[in-house]
Amino acid sequence: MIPGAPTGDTLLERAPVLLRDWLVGFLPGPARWAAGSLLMIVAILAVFGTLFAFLTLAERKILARVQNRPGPNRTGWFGLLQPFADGVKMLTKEDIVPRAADPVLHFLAPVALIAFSLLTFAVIPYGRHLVPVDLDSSILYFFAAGTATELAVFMAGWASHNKFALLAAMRALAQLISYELPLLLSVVPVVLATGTLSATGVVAAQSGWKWDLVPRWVVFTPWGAAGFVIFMISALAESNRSPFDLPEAESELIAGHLTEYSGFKYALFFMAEYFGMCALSGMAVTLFLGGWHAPLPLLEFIPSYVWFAVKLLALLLGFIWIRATLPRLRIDQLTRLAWKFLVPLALVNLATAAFWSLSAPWPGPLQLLRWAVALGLVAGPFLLLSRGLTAGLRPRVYRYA
Amino acid sequence: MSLSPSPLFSAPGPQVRAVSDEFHGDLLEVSMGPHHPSTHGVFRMMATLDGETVVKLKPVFGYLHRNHEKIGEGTSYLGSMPYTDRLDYLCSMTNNWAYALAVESLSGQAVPERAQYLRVILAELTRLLNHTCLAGFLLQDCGASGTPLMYAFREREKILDLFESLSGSRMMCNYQRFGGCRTDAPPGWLEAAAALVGGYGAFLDEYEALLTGNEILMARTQGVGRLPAALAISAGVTGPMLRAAGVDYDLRKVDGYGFYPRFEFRVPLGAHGDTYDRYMVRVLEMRESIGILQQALRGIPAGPIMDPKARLRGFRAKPGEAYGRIEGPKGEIGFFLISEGGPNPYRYRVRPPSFINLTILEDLCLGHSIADTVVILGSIDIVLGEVDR
Amino acid sequence: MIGTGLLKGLAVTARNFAGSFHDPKRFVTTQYPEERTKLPEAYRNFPFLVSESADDPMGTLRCVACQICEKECPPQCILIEKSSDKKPDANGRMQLYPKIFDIDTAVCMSCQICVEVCPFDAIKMDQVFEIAATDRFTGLILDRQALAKPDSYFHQIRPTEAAEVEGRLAEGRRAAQEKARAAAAKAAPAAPAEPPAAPSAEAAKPPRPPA
Amino acid sequence: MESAAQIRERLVAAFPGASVEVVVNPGPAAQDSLLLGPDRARAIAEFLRDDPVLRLDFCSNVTGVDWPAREARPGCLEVVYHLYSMARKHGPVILRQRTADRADQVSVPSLTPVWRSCEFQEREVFDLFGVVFPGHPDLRRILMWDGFKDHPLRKDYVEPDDYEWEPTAHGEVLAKARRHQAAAGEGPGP
Repeated sequence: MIPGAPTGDTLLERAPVLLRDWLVGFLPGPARWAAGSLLMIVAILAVFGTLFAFLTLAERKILARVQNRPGPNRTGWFGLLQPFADGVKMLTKEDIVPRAADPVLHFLAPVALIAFSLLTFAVIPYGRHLVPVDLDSSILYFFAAGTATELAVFMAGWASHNKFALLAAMRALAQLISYELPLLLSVVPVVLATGTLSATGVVAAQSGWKWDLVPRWVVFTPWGAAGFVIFMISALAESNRSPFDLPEAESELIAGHLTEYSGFKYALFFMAEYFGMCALSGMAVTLFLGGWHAPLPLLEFIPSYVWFAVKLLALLLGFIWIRATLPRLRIDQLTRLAWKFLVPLALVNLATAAFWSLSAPWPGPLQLLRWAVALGLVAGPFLLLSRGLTAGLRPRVYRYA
Repeated sequence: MSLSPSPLFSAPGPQVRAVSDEFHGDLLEVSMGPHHPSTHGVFRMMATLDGETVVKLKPVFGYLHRNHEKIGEGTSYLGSMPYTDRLDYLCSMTNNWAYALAVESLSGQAVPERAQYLRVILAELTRLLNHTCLAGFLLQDCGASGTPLMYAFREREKILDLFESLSGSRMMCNYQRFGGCRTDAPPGWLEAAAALVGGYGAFLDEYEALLTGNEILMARTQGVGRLPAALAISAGVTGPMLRAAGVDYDLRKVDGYGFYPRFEFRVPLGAHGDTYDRYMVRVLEMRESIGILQQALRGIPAGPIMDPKARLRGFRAKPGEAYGRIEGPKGEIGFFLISEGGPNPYRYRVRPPSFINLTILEDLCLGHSIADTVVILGSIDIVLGEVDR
Repeated sequence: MIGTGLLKGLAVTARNFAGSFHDPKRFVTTQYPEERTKLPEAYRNFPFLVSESADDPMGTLRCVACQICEKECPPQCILIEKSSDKKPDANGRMQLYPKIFDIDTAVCMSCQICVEVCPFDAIKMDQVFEIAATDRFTGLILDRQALAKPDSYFHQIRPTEAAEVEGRLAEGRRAAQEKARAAAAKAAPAAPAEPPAAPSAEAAKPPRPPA
Repeated sequence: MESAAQIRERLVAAFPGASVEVVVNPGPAAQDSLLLGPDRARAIAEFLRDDPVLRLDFCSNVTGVDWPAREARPGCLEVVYHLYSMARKHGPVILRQRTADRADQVSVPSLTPVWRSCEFQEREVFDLFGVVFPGHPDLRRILMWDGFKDHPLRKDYVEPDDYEWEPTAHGEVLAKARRHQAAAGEGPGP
């Protein structure tokens, strides 16, 4: 134990930082900062690059197991070399650019998409000492960079000069914009409760445990749970994942805005989608699931970045599980779900969060009243709005001739 | 970038529909097919879209046309039997039975009891197979990434194994003959069939738990593609689509062909005639088929499976004509045969249910979005081998 | 409440995911080249010609080139050319044999009508499905040599059907011998023997002229 | 359900002067049919559909038959309709319409306005037999491509000479191959 370091600051915990300081030490003074940040960029790309590779394999294996079949197991041991095989395939596939397409935009779309989704990795606190860039308003920066991907998707759809791609581009815009609102609105209560816009601040606010058992994570408060659910539904829509994968709906629009892409550009689109998914899950972990904090005090000895990874993988498996089960929504149902269900719920959630933080100092017995009112404020609008949303939709009883 | 209308679009479409044909600047003509992931084969829909909603929709067939009926006229009666497997290649047993029924009514042959029981068992197994696959394809069109389809195919493989151990081939069974069936059930076949049918109820419960209550599926299918009963009757729609529109017309009850009057089963009817009703009517029909199968497997007698007087080679029907029809999984499949006494039929006509059920595709799709046209087409359940013949 | 249908669906997929690791009912794939599913006895692929003995397949073909299967085959993919001379068959009678017997497996749809109509049980359906050819035209035409397989092979792939065919042929052979013995007995004291008895198996109808 | 003859009496009574004859079906199926003249065909069809006793509201099958000229009878193209009743659950009543001849007068009044199920099937008869249906809302080829000229299901249809070498050619296929080689003048196939 290094004397004076806060508890839980074991050698393993500081290992990445020590490694970086040792490597950077060889260089003269001014170059140290540049080399340090370059090293960080390489680390992020390496970690999330391989995570993307094995996430595609995990997706295909889990989807296969759900469908009672083994999934890829021919390339390497248990199919572990499958991502690299896909990578080689994607690199060697011919990259066709249709003659009628706008070559500049057609090329720029995947590049822009990858660039914007990579930008968002800069501010997520992966561990106690692993914060690439510790901005004061990192949450604001994260969502600003995240929304730029919509531009790239529309660029891809419009530049391919293909009817299906055009339809998909329109759909993508409608979907991504209408889900940006609930995404942000579900984050505002967290900022309100923790009082800071910086990701590390939010994680710090979620440290500690109540009665040494229940961690003080946002998700264990009524408005936090509702906010987490809204955030996850919106994250599903933002990253074009299953119930909302309208832009590239295979059964209707062949491959949507990806119709005219092939070869490595096609792979780039998928890489960007997975990066987006990882980034949004990372931010969900940071905001709602207590970032890199351990769930129990006695588990404190495990390094913080391991806890961040466990929570991130849990969310990603949830994404895959939902993709394996649910059919797709139609574009008008999707936007109605956003505007008439998620946005009002998020606004009400804002009110409950305000009430929650104001009623924090209430004495003992009033705490029960506080919980009751908060739960009522969350459940009430949910039941009312869901009745309106599913008016007339229920399994029917059939007569027999 | 002018959207010049291709000659096919400017073909004289019917003025009877609400939309006039002259070309609006902002309409988008999209050709869905013949190479499209969700058209169940080489089938093309020339859709004219106003934004996302369909304004006009012209189905185009013929990509798989090989003039099955001309081949039928050039081949002997027995020679056409393997070709009937290729009509609706998902339900080869019911195609065989319809053709055998037509030839038997043309030549007046009798069929022994055991063969009739075998035919009912195989037809109901085919109905299970077809309806399970349909639910799988319908969900695949709605976007579920293959999970319901894989469960459907897992069950379908078990039924195809039964067909293979009986007739020799999984899908191209060529099993029925005029006056009975070709081979008897091998030892252990009836027990395997009973075991499969016993377990099918549990599979259906799990399948319905995954699908029927699913809010997204209900949102995507309820109220979509509503087919009024009067239009269904006039347009000659038959099978589950017709019963989903609330019309009580099931050939197994109406014609009472084969030994169906001996079995006690009910015919489910829908009330709204939309895509969800078409899905649910098929699921309920599967449950009825399980009932029929259990009764048939219990009651099957021993005995010959082929009419002893039936001649295999050199079969010549007496001059005359006959129209035999059965309740196939997709609707009424019928064979109209005219014989002039020769070894080949003079006229060999197939009444394809999915071809005629497509008559109302445009009426169902008008006003819906392009995502709905895919779901509506999926609920009509077409197989292009039968549509194009 | 809005989410219950979706949750039930997620529960089903989770049960299948967990089941696929321990419940054979929920893990149905056979790894083809390593594991193989047992083919049912009735399984049929392309036809083959049955020869009585394995060591001289060409000499002991059961086929007597009566061309019934050539006429009845729906896609007309069998070509038979009769031989000019005759050779003794299993019952000792002099029969023709096919000089050329080609089946174009590119056209054949393995519908086994040729097996049904053959009065001599000379052609049966094989169970080989791993077939590859390097040339689409001559590579897919199976001639006599490629088609001929011994009766023992037929017994091996289809025991019950082979036993039943064996019974019929043996009974036919016995009938032929009795007829021959009776004819020989009658021929010895009286006028020359009447024409040889009909060929074995049930009385084969005279081949019908092509319609 | 009444037999074809009884229906014929009622039709002749309801439509004096209309030509309705019974075509007897010699086969054991014993499904006799009614041959309608072109003048009152659609009126008779509507009568059959709306008659309270018959209520033949379901036209199950529409198909064409080509009868080339033989010594006894002149050649004609025939369209056969199989009618059933979903309301009364009986049928079939079979209607037949014949064209004047097989060359130029090949029109038969369309029954699509009466039963919508005839729409695609009449288009198929037009496509494969060449029978013209005045009154049909959208008479185009349905199975063959629009540029196709001939009618394949006619008995005197000559197949295009799309010759492909067949290793096991015999009988009629061999004859066709010889005709092709004779026409093309090259030697036997590879």
